[in-house]
Amino acid sequence: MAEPLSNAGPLLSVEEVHKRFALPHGLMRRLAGKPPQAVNALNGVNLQIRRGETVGIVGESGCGKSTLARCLVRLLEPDNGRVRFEGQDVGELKGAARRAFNRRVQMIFQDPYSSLNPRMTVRQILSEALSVHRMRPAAQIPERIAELLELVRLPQDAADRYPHEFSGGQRQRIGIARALAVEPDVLVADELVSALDVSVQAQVVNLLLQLQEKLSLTVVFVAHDLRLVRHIAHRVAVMYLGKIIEIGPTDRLFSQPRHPYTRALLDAAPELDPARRGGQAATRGELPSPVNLPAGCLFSTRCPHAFERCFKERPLLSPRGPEHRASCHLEHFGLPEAAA
Amino acid sequence: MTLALPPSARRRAFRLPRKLPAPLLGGGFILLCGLILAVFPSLFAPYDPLAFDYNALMAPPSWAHPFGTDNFGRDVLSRVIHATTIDLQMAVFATIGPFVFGTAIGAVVGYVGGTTEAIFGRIVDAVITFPFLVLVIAIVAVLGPGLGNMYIAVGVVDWVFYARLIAAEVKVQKRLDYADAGRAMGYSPARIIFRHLLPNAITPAMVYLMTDMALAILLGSSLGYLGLGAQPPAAEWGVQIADGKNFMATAWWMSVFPGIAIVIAGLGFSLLGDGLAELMRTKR
Amino acid sequence: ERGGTLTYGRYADSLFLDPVLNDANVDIWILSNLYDTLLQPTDDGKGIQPGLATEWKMSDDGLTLTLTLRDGIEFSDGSPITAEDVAWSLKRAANPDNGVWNFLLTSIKDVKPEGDKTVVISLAHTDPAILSALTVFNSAILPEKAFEASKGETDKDKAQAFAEHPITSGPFMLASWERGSSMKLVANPHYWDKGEDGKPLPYLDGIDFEVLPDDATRILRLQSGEIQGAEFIPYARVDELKNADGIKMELFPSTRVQYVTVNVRSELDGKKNPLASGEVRQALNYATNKQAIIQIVTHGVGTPMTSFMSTATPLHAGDKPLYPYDLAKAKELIKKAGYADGFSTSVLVLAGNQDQIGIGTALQQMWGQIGVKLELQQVDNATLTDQYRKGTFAMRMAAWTDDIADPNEITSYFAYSPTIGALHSGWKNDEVDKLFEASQQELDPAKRADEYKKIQEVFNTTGPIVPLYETPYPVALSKKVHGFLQIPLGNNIFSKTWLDK
Amino acid sequence: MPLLSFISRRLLQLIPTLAFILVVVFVLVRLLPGDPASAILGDRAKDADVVRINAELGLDKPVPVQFLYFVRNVFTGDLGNSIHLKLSVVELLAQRLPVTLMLTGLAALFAVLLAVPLAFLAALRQGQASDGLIRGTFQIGLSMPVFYVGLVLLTLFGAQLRWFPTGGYGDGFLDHLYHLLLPAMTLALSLAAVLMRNLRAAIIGVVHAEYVDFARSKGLAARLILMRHVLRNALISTVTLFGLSVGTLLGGAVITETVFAIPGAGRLMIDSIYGRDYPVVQGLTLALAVIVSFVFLLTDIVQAWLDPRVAR
Amino acid sequence: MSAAEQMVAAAPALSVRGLSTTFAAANGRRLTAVDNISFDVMPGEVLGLVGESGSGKSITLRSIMRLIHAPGEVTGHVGWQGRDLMALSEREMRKVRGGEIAMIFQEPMTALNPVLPVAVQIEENLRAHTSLDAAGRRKRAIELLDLVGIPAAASRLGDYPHQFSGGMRQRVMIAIGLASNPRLLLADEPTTALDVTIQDQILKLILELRDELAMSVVLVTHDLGVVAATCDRLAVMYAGRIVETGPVGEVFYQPHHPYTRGLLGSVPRSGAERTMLLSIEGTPPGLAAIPPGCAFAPRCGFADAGCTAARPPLEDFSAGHAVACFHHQTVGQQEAVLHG
Ligand SMILES: Nc1ncnc2c1ncn2[C@@H]1O[C@H](COP(=O)(O)OP(=O)(O)OP(=O)(O)O)[C@@H](O)[C@H]1O
Ligand SMILES: Nc1ncnc2c1ncn2[C@@H]1O[C@H](COP(=O)(O)OP(=O)(O)OP(=O)(O)O)[C@@H](O)[C@H]1O
Ligand SMILES: [Mg+2]
Ligand SMILES: [Mg+2]
Repeated sequence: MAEPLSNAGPLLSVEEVHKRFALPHGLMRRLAGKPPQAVNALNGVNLQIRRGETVGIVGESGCGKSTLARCLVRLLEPDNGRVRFEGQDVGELKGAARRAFNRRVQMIFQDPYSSLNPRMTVRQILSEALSVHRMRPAAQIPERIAELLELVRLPQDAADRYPHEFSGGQRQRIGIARALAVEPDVLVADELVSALDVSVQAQVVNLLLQLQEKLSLTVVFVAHDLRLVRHIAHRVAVMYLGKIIEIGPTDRLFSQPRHPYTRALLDAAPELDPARRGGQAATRGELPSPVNLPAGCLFSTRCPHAFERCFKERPLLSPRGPEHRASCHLEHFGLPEAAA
Repeated sequence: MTLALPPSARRRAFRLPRKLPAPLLGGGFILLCGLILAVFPSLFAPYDPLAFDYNALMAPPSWAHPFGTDNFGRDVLSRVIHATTIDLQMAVFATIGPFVFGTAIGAVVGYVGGTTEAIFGRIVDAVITFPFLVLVIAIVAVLGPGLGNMYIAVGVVDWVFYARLIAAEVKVQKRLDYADAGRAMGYSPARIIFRHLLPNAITPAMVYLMTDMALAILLGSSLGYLGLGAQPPAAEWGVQIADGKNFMATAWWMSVFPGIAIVIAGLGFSLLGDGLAELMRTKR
Repeated sequence: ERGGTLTYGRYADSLFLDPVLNDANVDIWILSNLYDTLLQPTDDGKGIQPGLATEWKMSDDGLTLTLTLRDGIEFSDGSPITAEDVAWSLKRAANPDNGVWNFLLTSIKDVKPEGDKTVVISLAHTDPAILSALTVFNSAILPEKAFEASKGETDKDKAQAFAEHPITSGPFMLASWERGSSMKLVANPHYWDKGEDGKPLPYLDGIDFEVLPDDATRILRLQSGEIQGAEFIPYARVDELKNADGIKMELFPSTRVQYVTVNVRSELDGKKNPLASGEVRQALNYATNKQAIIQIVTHGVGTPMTSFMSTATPLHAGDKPLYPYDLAKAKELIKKAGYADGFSTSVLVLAGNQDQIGIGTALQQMWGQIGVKLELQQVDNATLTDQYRKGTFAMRMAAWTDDIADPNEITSYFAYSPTIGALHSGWKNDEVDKLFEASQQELDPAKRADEYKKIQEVFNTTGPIVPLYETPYPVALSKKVHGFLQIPLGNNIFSKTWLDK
Repeated sequence: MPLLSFISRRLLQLIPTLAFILVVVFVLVRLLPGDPASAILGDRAKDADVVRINAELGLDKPVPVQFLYFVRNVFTGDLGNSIHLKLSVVELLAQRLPVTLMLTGLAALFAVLLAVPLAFLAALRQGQASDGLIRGTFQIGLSMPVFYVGLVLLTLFGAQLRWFPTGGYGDGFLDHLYHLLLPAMTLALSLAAVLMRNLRAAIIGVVHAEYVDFARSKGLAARLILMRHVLRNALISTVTLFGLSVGTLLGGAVITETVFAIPGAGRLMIDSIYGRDYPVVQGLTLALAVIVSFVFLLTDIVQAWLDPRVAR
Repeated sequence: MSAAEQMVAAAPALSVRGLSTTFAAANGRRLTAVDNISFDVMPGEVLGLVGESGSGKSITLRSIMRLIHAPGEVTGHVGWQGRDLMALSEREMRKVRGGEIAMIFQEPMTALNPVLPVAVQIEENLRAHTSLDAAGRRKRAIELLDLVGIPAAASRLGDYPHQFSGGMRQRVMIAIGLASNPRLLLADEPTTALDVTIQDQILKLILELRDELAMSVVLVTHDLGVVAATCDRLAVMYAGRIVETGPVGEVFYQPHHPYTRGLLGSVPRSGAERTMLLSIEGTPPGLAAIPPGCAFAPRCGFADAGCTAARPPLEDFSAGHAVACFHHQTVGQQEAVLHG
C-alpha cells in the first residue's frame, strides 16, 4: 500500500462550496408569486486533497458527486466558496494561467461511450490535446502518441481507429490517455469504471493504480461502488445531499463508520460471500428531493436513530479520530460501546 | 497484457464501410447521372435546346424527337437534358447558403443557449410565420427577376430550418461528456462547437438538405408558374411543366417528360438522404 | 328563348363597379350591362346608336350638344331616369378630380337639364369625338339621389357604398357579389329595350359570373358543362375548342393590338441607347418574323398589324402589314446604324404571362440573328408600370384595346407626346403633335381622316414600337348560348343573349 | 394549470414576433417598386392622376408617419381599406380567410388520413414490396408541382369522370366542402408525403423501443400495443412537423387557389402584392402570422398532451 | 439451508432445453447470441443468471418470452407447465405473457411508456389477464403499488413515469410484473440502475414476494454480490453459452470454470486494498467473432490446444453442479478466491 507522498499544504482544496441549479421558472409559478426553485446540488463542501493521495468520494445517485468533480476541474463555477489549486483561487485564473490549470487538473468521464468524440480518431483526439497545450512540437507528436498508447496498454494500430471500434474498457483507456497526454498533476475520475463489466473494471483499476505510482498522480476517485473505493482510495469522503457527511482514512471509515448513513451504505452493499446474507433492509425510503432540503440533519428523514435535535439542527462535520470526521449529533455513533 | 482486438480492426484510416447502404448507392447513381448530364448536356442532347423548328411545332414523340417538340418546335428531350444544369444548380445553390449559414448560427445558438437562444427563437418564429410569397415577390421585385434572387429569397427563410435542426442537435450533443471533456481540456468554445459538436450534430441537417434540394426544384417550378423562377428561354423542368400545362390536351409530352425528370431527381435526393442517414447512424 | 341563367367564366373579378372611379378592364368590360349610356356603340364598335337618348343634335358651331331622353326610362328601383340624373352623371364623369377617364370628356364645359327630357351639353371647344365619348362606360347614367344618399362623406366614399348595392340603368342589376369568387346579375325589370318578341330585354333571367383565373380550369369547367361561356381562351387552345363537341369557339373582332414599346431616349442607364436610332428600330422591325410569332403565340389566330391602331379602330389607315420579314434588310440597317456587332438589350415581360413570354422567346431568337442579344425580364405589373412611367425600361411588351370608338384615345397615348410621352418612350414628333391637336377639334370627317392618315404614316415608320399583331377576343361558349357579343372595345354585351332550353 | 401557463407564455412571446413581422412587412411593401396608383391604373395612368391618387391614399406622407397611423388603427381593430377592392380589410379578411382555413384544414385532414395508416403499413412492412410501393408513390406526390397535380386531378375527376366540380367554390357550406375536396387533396399530397416519411421513421424507431416489448411481455393484443404504445409515441415528433407544415401550407395555398378558382386568402395575398395593395398585404400578413402562431401553439399543446414530459 | 435444497427433487417449473437465438448479420450470415443453452428453474427457486455485458442474458429472457424481433430467430424448447412455449400460438402465448410469466426489464427509464400514466400501464395488464372490472382494477393497482412500497399509492396512479425517481420506477415495473400473480418472474437486472440502499430494498422485496406468492425467479445480474445475497443457484454465461451452473455456495467457494474464477477474482475484496486485482485479460468476443472451440480459450490461463479445437460440453460433475471446461478439475483445485 502506497502512502501519500507529502504532508505539506493541500494541492487542491475545496472551501465551503455551494452549487445550485435553477429549475425552469414557469409563468404560472411566477404569477402565483412562488419563488424560483433550484436543485441544491452542493451545500457547503469542504475538502483538502494532498499531493499524491487518492481520495474516494462515494454517495448515492444525485448526491452531488459529479457536481463536485466538475467544480474541481472548473467545468462548473461554484455559487459560493472557492476551489483552490496550489493555494490559488481557481475561479480567478485567466488566460494562460487558466489554461495551465486546465492542463494540470484533468478529468476522466464516467461514460466511455459519450466521452469520446465519435468522429475523431484516437490519433486526432490525442494530438489535439497535445497541440492545443503545446506539449510537444508537431514533429514529436506521433512519437508521443505511440508512448501514450503504450502507457495505457493499447496497441499501436489503435491510433487510427474511431472510438466505436473499441470496447468500453479500451475506450476508458483512450480517455485516460487523453488526460495523461497533457501531463497533469491531478486526475479527477468520475465513475471511471462503473459503466464497465467487472472483468474489464479490474483491468482499468489496475491500470490506474500502476499509473498513479509511476507518475505520482493525485487522484480524486468518484464512485458509488464502495468495494471499489475501498480498494483504491487512501481516504474516503461520503456524500449525502450535497454535503460530506463523513470523511476519513479508508480502513477506519470502513471498519468503524461514525455516521448512520455510512453504516447503512455499508450494510446495503451486498457481500460477495453467500454465507453472509443481510437481514433487515438497511434504510427506509428514498433520497429526499434536493430542491427542498430537510431542515435539520440532511439524513434525518431516513435515519433510524434520528431524534428531536436531528430534525432541527444541522450537525457539523466534527472530528472522530485522526483525520476522521463525521457530521452526526450522535457523537458516539459507531463506537463499540454505543452500538450496544 | 495483450488485448484481443477484433481481427477486422486493421489499419484502416480512410476506409469506407464494407457495405454502403443501398439507398445511398441508388440515390448516388441517379444524381451522378444527373451531374454528368448537367455538366456535359451538349454531349447527350441531340439538338440545340433553344433552336426553333417552325416545321415541327408541337410534334409528338418520334424517332427524330423522342420526347416530341414544344410550341416553338424545340426538342423536348434536349431541353430536359439541358434543364438538368439549371435544376441541379438550383437544388444546390438555393440550399447550400442556408445550410452553411443556418448550421453555423444554429451551432453557436445551441451551444450558447440562454438569452441568445430565446432571441433566436423569436427570430425563427418571425421568419416561419412570415408569408414566404411576400418575401419572394418583394425580393424579385426589388432586385429583379432571375434565379440568383430566388436563391436569396429562399435563403432568407430557409436558414432557420437548418439553424433549428442544428441548434436542437447541438443542445443534445453538448450534454454529452465529450463536449465537457473538451472544455475540461481547456479548448476554446469555437473549437468545441465546430470541431467537436458540429460534426456530430450535422447528420439531421444533411438529411434535411437532401430533401430541401428536391424541394428547391419544386419551388423553382412553382415560382416558374408565377413567372418568378428561371427566365426564358432557358430550359428548366418546372418552367417547362408550367409552359406545357396549356398543352396538356394537345401536347402532353411537353409537360410529362420534364415531370418525370423532376420525379427522378427528387427520388435521387430522397434516396441519398435516406442512405446518408443510414450511413451516419451506423457510424457511432 | 327567354329565361335561364347564363354562367360565364371570367379570368378575374371586378374590383369596383363605379363607372367613373373604376380603373380596370375587369370593370369596364361588364359595366355596360349594369349602366346604360346615353348613346351606345354599334355592334362593330365603330358607329353610334341610340341608348337612353333617342335623339342628339350638335349645334352648327359644334359647341352645344342637345340630347333628348327616351320616354319612360327607369332605374332598376323603378324611379324615373331624369334629365337631372343625366346632367349630374355627366358632370361627375367630366370632373377632372374624379378617376382617370375624364380625359375623354375634357371638352365638356357644362351640362344642363332642360325640362324633363332634354339635356344640353356645352363644350369648351369643338370635339369630333364627343358622341363616341358618350357611349363610353364612364358617361353612364346613375341615380343622383340614391348615390348622394349613400353613406360617406366624399364622392369617393359614397361611390364605394353605392357600388356595393348599385341601382342601375342597364339591362341587369347586381344581385349578389362574392368578392373574388362570383358575381350574380339578374335582369333589370325596368329596362327600356325590347327584344325581338317585343317584350323587354334582357332575355336572360340573370348572369352568374364565376372567377376562374387559371386558363386551363376555365376551359375544363366549360367542357364539363358547369359554365356556358369562358373568356380569354388561350390561343393555343382555340383550334382544339373549335373542334370540341358542344362548344362554339368565337373570335370577336377587336381593337386589340400587341406590340413592343421601345424606349428611344438617347441615353439609358447613363449609357448610349442604341434603340434611339430609327435605323436600329427598323432593323428590329424587319428582323421580326411576325407570321412566325402569330403562328407560335396565337396559333394562327392573329393577323399582322397594318398600322399601330387596329383595323377595327375608326380612321385606321393602312392596307399592308408593317415591316414584312426581311432579314437581309435588317442586317443592312443595323450595320448602317453602326451596330454591326449587335448589342444587348432587355425587354420587360409581365410575369407569368404566357403570350408575352412566347413573344419574348421568339424575339430573342429572331433578333439574335442580327446580333441583338435580348434578355427577358419578367416582372410584376406594378414594377413594370413603375419602370414604364419612369422611362427606365429598354423595351416592354404591351397590348392595347380602345375604350372609345374613336382613334383619339390610342393616338393620344401612342403618338401625342404631351399625354404620356408617347407610351413613355421619349418619342416626340412635333408634326404628329400638331396634327393630333388639330384633329381633336376637327369636325370635318374627311379632314380628320386625313390627319389621322398622316399621323399613322409618321408613327408607323419612325415610331417607338415594334408592331406585332392584332387578335380577336377568343371566347368559348356552349352551343346553347346565342346572341352574346363582345364588341371591339371589349364590352361584353349580354342584353340580347339567350339560351337554348 | 400548466396548460394555461403554457398558453399565456406563448401568447406573450407572440407579441415581439408580430411586431417584428409588422415592421418588416410595412417597410418591405413600400420598398417594392411602383405604387398602388400606378399598379391600379396601369398603362393609362398619367402622372398627375398617380400623384393625386397616392395623395388621396395618404401615401405621400413619410413612411414612419404612415406606420404610426397604421399601428394606431390596428389597436382599434381597423386594418384600413383595400385600395383595389374598396372594401375594409377586416371585411375582406372575414371573407377570404375562412376559405383558406377550410382548404388547408381539409388538406391537413386528408394528409393525416392518408399518411398515418400508410406510414403504419410501410413501417410494419419495412423493406418489403408494399413499403417500397407506398414510399415510391409518395415520392412522386412530393416531386410533382402542385399546379400540375391539380390540373391532372381536375381533368380526371372533374372533366372526365365528373365526380367533382372543376374548380370554383360553390354556395353554402356543404357545397363549399364539395368544391374543396379536390383542391384539398392536391394540397394534401405533398404534406402527406412529408408526414408519411417522418411518421414511418418514427414508428420504426418506436416499434423497437423497450416499452413496446414490455407491453408485449404483459400479453397485450397486438392492435392495442400499436394504438396505445406505438402510435402515440411515434406521433410526438410528427406533430411538430405537422404544425410547421400546416403553417407553410396556409401561406402557400396560392397556386392551388388559382388552379381551382377558390377565392381564398392566398390569392388575395398575391393579388394584393401585385397590386401594391398595402393595407391588404399588411392586414393579411398580420392575420396569417396570428393564425400560424395559433397553429404552432395548438400543435405544441397537442404535443404536450401526447408527451407529458413536455409540460413541466 | 435454503429453499433450493428442499426442492431439488421436485419437477422444474421452467425447463429450458437447447435454446438458441440468432440474428441476421449484414453479410447474410447469422450471429448466435444465445447458443444452445439448457437450464431448469425449480418452483420457488431464485436462479441467478450472471455474465458480462453482451453475454446473452437479456436475450435469453426475451427468447423465453418470445420477444425477439423479426431478424432474430429462436429455436429449442421451453417447457412450462407441461407445454412448450415455443410451440404455442401467439394467442396462447399472450395468456402466458404477463399472466403466468412476467418479465421485468433492465432499464426502468426506457421500459415504461413515457406518455402513459402508470395506472394505465398497470391496469392494462390486469385487463388482459383478470376479469376485474374497472373499479377492481384500480383497487388492485393501488394494492400493487402499496405492495412494492410506493408511498401514497392512490395519489400517484395518475402520474407519469418521469415523475418517479429511478428506484420508484423500478418498483412500478415490479408492480406491473406482479399484477396478475405470475408463477415465474424473469427479472432482467432489476437493480443495476439503482443505488445500493435502494437495491437492497428491492432485492429484499423480490425475495419476500417469492416467499409470499411462491413464485420462481430468474434474476439476471452481473453483480456477483447480488447473486450471493439473493440467489439459490446460479448459471454463468459467457458468449451466449452457459459455462457453469450450480448452487451459489458451491460455485462461489469452488468455481470450476476459469471464467467464473476470473469473475470472482475481479471483484475487489477487503484486506487487499490498492493491490492489483485478479483481472481477466482481454475483452469478451463480439458475436461476429466467437472463437472456435471454447469461447473463453483466448482469455484463459488454463487453455491448451484442445480448448480451441473442440467445444467443451456442459456436464454435471457433481449433483446439480455442471461446468463446460476441459480443465475443470485443475481449476477446481486452485486456491479459492473466496473463503467460505
Ligand atoms: N446541469 C444541471 N442542471 C440542473 N440540475 C443538475 C445539473 N447537474 C446536476 N444537477 C442536479 O444536481 C444534483 C446532483 O447531481 P450530480 O450529477 O452531481 O450527482 P451525482 O452524485 O454525480 O449522481 P450520479 O451518481 O447519478 O452520477 C442532482 O439532483 C442533479 O439532478
Ligand atoms: N436485435 C439484435 N440484433 C443483433 N444482435 C443483437 C440484437 N439484440 C442483441 N444482440 C446481441 O446479442 C448479444 C447478447 O445481448 P444481451 O442483450 O442478451 O446481452 P446481456 O447479457 O443482457 O448484456 P447486458 O449486461 O449489457 O444487458 C449482444 O452481443 C448483442 O449485441
Ligand atoms: Mg455522477
Ligand atoms: Mg441485458
